[in-house]
Amino acid sequence: MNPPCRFTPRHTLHAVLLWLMCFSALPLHASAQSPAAPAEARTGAVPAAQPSFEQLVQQLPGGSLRDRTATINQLSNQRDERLADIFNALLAGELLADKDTPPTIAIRSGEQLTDALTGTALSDSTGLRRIPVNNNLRTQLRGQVAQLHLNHSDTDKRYAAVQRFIRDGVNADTAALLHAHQELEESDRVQGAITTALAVYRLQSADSGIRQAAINELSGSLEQEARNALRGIAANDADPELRAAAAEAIESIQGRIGFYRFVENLFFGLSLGSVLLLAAIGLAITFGVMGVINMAHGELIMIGAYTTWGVQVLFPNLIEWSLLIAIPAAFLITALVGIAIERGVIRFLYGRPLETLLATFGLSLVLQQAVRSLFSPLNRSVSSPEWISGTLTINPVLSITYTRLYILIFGLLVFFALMLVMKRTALGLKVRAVSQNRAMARAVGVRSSWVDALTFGLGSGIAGVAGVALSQLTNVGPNLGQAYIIDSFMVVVFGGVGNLWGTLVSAMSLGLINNFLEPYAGAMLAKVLVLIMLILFIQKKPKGLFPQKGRAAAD
Amino acid sequence: MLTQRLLLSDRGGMVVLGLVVLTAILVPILNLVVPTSSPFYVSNFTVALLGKFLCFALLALSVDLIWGYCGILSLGHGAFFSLGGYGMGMYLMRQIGDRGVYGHPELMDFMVVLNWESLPWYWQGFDMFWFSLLMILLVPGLLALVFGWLAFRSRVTGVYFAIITQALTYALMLAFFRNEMGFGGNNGLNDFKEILGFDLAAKTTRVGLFVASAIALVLGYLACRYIVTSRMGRVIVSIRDAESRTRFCGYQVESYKLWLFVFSSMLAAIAGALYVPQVGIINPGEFSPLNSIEMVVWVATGGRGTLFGAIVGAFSVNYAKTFFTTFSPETWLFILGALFVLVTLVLPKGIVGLLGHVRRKGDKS
Amino acid sequence: MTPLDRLRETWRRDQIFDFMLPKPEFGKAVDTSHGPILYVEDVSVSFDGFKALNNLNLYIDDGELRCIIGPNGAGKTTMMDVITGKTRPDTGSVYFGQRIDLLKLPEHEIARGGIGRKFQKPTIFEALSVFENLELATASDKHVWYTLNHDLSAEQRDRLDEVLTLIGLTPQAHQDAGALSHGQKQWLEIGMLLVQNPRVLLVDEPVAGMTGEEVEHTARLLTSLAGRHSVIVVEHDMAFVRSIARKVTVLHQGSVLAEGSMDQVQNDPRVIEVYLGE
Amino acid sequence: MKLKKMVKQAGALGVACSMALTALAAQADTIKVGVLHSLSGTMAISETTLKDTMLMLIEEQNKKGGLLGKKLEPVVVDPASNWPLFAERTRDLLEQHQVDAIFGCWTSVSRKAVLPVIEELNGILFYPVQYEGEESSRNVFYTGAAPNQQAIPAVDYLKDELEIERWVLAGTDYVYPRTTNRILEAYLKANGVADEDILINYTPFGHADWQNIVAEIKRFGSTGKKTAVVSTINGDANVPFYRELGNQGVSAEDIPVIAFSVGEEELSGIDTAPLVGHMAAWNYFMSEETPENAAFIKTWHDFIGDTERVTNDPMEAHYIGFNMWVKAVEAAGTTDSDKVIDALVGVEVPNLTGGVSKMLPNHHITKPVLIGEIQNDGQFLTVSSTDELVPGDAWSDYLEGSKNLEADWTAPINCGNYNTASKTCLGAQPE
Repeated sequence: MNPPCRFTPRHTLHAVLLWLMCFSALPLHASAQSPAAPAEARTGAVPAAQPSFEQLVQQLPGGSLRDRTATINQLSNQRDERLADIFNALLAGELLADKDTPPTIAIRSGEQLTDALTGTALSDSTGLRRIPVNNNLRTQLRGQVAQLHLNHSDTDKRYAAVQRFIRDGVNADTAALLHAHQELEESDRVQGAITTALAVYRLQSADSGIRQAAINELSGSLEQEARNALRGIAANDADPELRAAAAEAIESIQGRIGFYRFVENLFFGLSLGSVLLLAAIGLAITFGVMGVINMAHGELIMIGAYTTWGVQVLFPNLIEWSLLIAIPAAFLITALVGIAIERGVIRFLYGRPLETLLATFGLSLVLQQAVRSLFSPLNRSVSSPEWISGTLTINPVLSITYTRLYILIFGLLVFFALMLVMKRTALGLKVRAVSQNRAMARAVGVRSSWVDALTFGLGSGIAGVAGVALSQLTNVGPNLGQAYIIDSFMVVVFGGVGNLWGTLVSAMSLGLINNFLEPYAGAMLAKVLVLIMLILFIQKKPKGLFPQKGRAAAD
Repeated sequence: MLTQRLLLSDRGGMVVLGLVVLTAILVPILNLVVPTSSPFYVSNFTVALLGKFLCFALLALSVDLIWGYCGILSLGHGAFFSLGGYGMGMYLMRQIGDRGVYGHPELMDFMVVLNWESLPWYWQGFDMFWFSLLMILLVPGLLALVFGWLAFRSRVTGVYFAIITQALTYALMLAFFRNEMGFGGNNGLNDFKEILGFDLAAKTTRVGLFVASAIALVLGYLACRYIVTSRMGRVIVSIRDAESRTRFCGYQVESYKLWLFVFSSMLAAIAGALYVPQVGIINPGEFSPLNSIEMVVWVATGGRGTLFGAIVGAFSVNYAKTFFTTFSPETWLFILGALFVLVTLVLPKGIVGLLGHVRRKGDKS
Repeated sequence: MTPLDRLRETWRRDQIFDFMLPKPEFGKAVDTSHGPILYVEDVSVSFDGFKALNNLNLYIDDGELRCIIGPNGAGKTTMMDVITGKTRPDTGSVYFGQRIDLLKLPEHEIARGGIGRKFQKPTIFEALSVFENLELATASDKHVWYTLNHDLSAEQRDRLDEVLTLIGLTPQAHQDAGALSHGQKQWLEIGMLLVQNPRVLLVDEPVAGMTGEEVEHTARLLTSLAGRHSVIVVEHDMAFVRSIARKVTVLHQGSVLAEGSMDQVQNDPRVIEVYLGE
Repeated sequence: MKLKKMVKQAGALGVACSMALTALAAQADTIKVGVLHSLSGTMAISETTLKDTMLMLIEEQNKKGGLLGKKLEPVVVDPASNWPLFAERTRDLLEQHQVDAIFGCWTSVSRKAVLPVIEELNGILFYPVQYEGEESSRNVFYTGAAPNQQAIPAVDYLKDELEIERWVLAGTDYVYPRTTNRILEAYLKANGVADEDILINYTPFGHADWQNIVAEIKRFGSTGKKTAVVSTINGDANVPFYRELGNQGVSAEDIPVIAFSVGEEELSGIDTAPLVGHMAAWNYFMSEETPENAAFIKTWHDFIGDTERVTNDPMEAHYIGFNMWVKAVEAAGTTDSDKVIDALVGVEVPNLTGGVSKMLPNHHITKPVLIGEIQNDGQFLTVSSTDELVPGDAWSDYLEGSKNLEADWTAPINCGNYNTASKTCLGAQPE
């Protein structure tokens, strides 16, 4: 709790805003002591005559960040329906101003500009520059906006608002406000949050009975503030059995948290696994089925990632769709590259896997340098569409990020699609025929050269698709491929060459192992340990988890 | 008899060896005796460069022995090379003594930065040259022994062997990057002062190292020659060509592979040990899988299965590298990459094979 | 067999652990006191489901020349694989003489022990010269250090030259083996068997792709070998088999269909059925 | 016998090449400046720009009529991100090309590799990147920030302005983060931060899977105390790190991240959306509104022919270093190393942020320290800057080993690591 807030005047809703204002003005007080605050003098003393809303808004662009803070505080006193839009715009960096006096303040939404004050549409954006905001301002603004969001139609917004209340600490006024709101709130999630908020508030009550009740209410809650509040009680409450009760409550909460943390780890592991799967699955075809050591596999992934970037550059206003466009595009491009490689180099090297290793490694170098020369050695910025970013909040301690979730699903989809191709389609049949007995397959009229090209194309194409997914997680740069090639080979070999299921299992298990080792061993050592474990395993079972049986595999 | 077997019987080898000996004699003279003004003066830079190439040539020999003759593609030789290097590096570090920036009598500077109290146990003994030499040979040898024993016993061959050796190198790289390992992390070991009491910055020391590398190369070559011309050598070749048949001839293929692997790993380690004092730094980057693959390409380019081919390859590729990275850096990777592809596609016997081919043509006409 | 069974095994009172057995000593003559030098009993091998050998029983007497015939997939090659240790059977036992359990030995020891094998398609070391091929095969200490430091002894060389003349490749002695004709390769491989001085020779289709008089030559060679060595010949070429055969065994679907002299076997209805088919 | 000829030719070529180089070095009617930045390999991503910067600066200087009446001639070599190669190339520059000064290196390890060669051949190296300190060589001039010019002011800002109470020190596992974090840890403890309020975490180069660590940071920051991340994460690992932060909903308001290795150039390769509001501490921002900076940016854009290209801190460092060198050479009236080295100490040149930087006796320079918040246009919004320039300190006062070490290359001390307690110069002195 922040000392100055105790002395704020009390008039219900109005007071809330004031209270928030002085809370958010706190950095000023803090810096008041520090010499490095020349602006302080001006901002400290609020002018006697309250300036009008318009004037305040027009003050926004001018002056230092500190002035801006003050201005916003004053603005928040004014109850004006334009406030929400202006604050939101400011927050999103969409609030513009030009250098005239008084300046035109404009809100940009997508393409069109509207005057923040008059609400009239503006034609030209010349001279309009963004009004910069820093963290303090953002924190402050979010506080304000949260206020305005408590009655927002979007549940998440309302939830966030309540969260904000809890975070900023609940007092009599906010409690009243929340009480008032709780009646009309229909979402359980928000309901729960509000209950917690109120309970946290009641923990401060003088009456130990009420505190007791509050503790009981909170003992189920996973909100971190609830925990902190309880800790406070457990540590220093006058009443010993309350302390005990609080401690107990914390215990029970910790237990549940432990479980959710495990679930979280599980998910992390699987999602890492899915990345490995995506990276390796193309290799499972080229290496596993065709016996080609394709060291350029990583670079094919890279090309896929660059395709995503290319798509976003070509269609800058289709960012939302860019991934969906990129997937087929990447597949085609890398597949073509793959076929070119197969026709140009690999087809001369069948049955000489070690040579393919060397040749394709050479190719990987060429591809890397080519990308460096074409797109410069700098990384390329690939932006994520709205729908893929953000988190799926299951409860305060367990939330799953959409990106990972989608990639996990995507990886599995690709896998099963590939399964289908290999098991059900004519191509798959021919591929398996050729891979088992080239001569025989030819004899029964399979155009093996054609099949080889297609198979390699397929494998490469999938690598490209993996690239699209990876572009959402990591850098898109010339070195992208290098990072994944060795892991991919490990996955394929571990899973058993020529066995797609094996690849799936090994990718997932490697992901999990790595993830459960990490907290104890640290990221670096974990990787090393996994590698060593793999090496030993391959020594033990050279053919991997699911070896191919039969005479053919005997030697 | 032996000379006949080791030298006279292969002319290419004699030529290459001759050239090596020639440089080993000429370069020191041209560097030390000839005045810097003279056009025949060989600069320290060139000495250092050639010295480096000599080490690489020795390394290439070790790769060729195991790959060219026994058909085992090891991508782990970068690791053995680096381990040897680290062994020598540790010795050189210990020689710094209290002349480190913090003037600590015993600890390396990076240990002082990490607030370590005492020297870790595995740094003990490296202040003695003989011990260091021993370790330079033993550590990689032991690693090769254990690793090879496991791998060959369970008949891990060809591609699988290549991949797990690569994994080994990779794992070692990551491990050595860790600062807790006590090998200086990413910075590795550097800022060496002297070796066996000789100032490393001195011209004569550098020339001495150069000559040492040349001698090492010659001896290494003769050793390899001895092996490949012995009956063991023929067994090895037959393992390469028809492993199971060799078994039915009553040879325990595994042990042959194992011993060869260990020997070649030690050869690589020696190369590393000579390399480090000449370049003045060893760091985990040397473990990177790329290096291991690159050395295979030296051999492939020179001509696998002929020892002098390996030397020729090491020299020519590295010479090209120096040349291009100086005059047109951008194109180097293209060239190297193209080299990989060309050699595997059209020059399976490498430069030497090409020359031999040309010569045979010449003889016919 | 499940781990539990394996455990039970060890509990059996009459259990004999490997380390208790005397290490087979090949230096001494193999104990053939009861006649047969090779016992193959109830051997079964299956590759995921497909039974390559099915309770195969086969006894080879010391010094006999045995021909083994049978349609493709009868399990001839698999049988050889089992004897030479390339394939481990699921069940059954293979004994060399009275004492030596071949199933417990790795290939190279079996080979050293005196069981030589010639493959279906000639596998010789093309990169080496004829002489070197024979040198490799020659019976002598085959440990790493020895081979590193010793060349062949005088008598081994003599034996080698002897074999060279026997297989008629003395003129090509220092050619690359890769350059030989098909028939010559076949002989070279037989030669490589001989220099091993094996007690048992397993010869897989020795005359495939040979010209008429090469075939005769080979026939003479093999017959001459019988007596000193036990020879097992697997062959399709009936004429050839008749020309050398004393005792013939017919394999079918991984087990012995018939056994006896050539004539008996040929008149055996089951055999006729198998060969002439439906 | 063709073989013999071929090998001979190769040898001859080699000798010829090296002779050609020596010959080339012989005619010295120009002043040669060595540029030692990786143009290929992993470091090319950062170092190529610095090569261009140097070429630009030299070109500009030549427009002004060169130096001492002679034209400046850049000699560019490519160490290919390979550390031993850095040493080799340095020897090449100093012996074959006889350059009078070298501007180069980025990573600490490359500098360490070059150090012995530079000292042996008594060259001059200007090192433009912020680094961990704990070093001062007579032949090296450190124009990048020392820890007390970047890390410590950054922490002060967080501590005083944002009232941070819990600290995550996350870094890539190599010497710069290790040392910096060690210094910060000591500093924080000295400022009464409890052990359990400091979380130190190291990750491998190019670490891509940050789920666990970010989750851990979240938990660490969920105790009610305000938490911040001080990131010394290097290059490629940053993108996945910030993305993960964004995805797990860690906003700059909840847990701000302040980075020491994320500049405009890095940002230009990142989708800045998840980064907005996070901070970086540098001695220069492209967004600084000073005439010098405006001019510099213009020259840069004209030179590189691309107005999209950004400028960053190490570029400014080279700008300062180069001007200092020019000034010193003019003052000394010669390019002779010893004279120039002596002349350099005390030289003052304007930096791009409106101040005047000075070369100190410890071969580090004075710089302003700026804290900036990342904006969604990939630029920084300066939220705090020191009033005076901060003098670079070679030896941190917060490390056991270097507490009482000082560097002073002026008489009478003339020592890179002078122990003020024992009044002795430790380690090997370059005589």
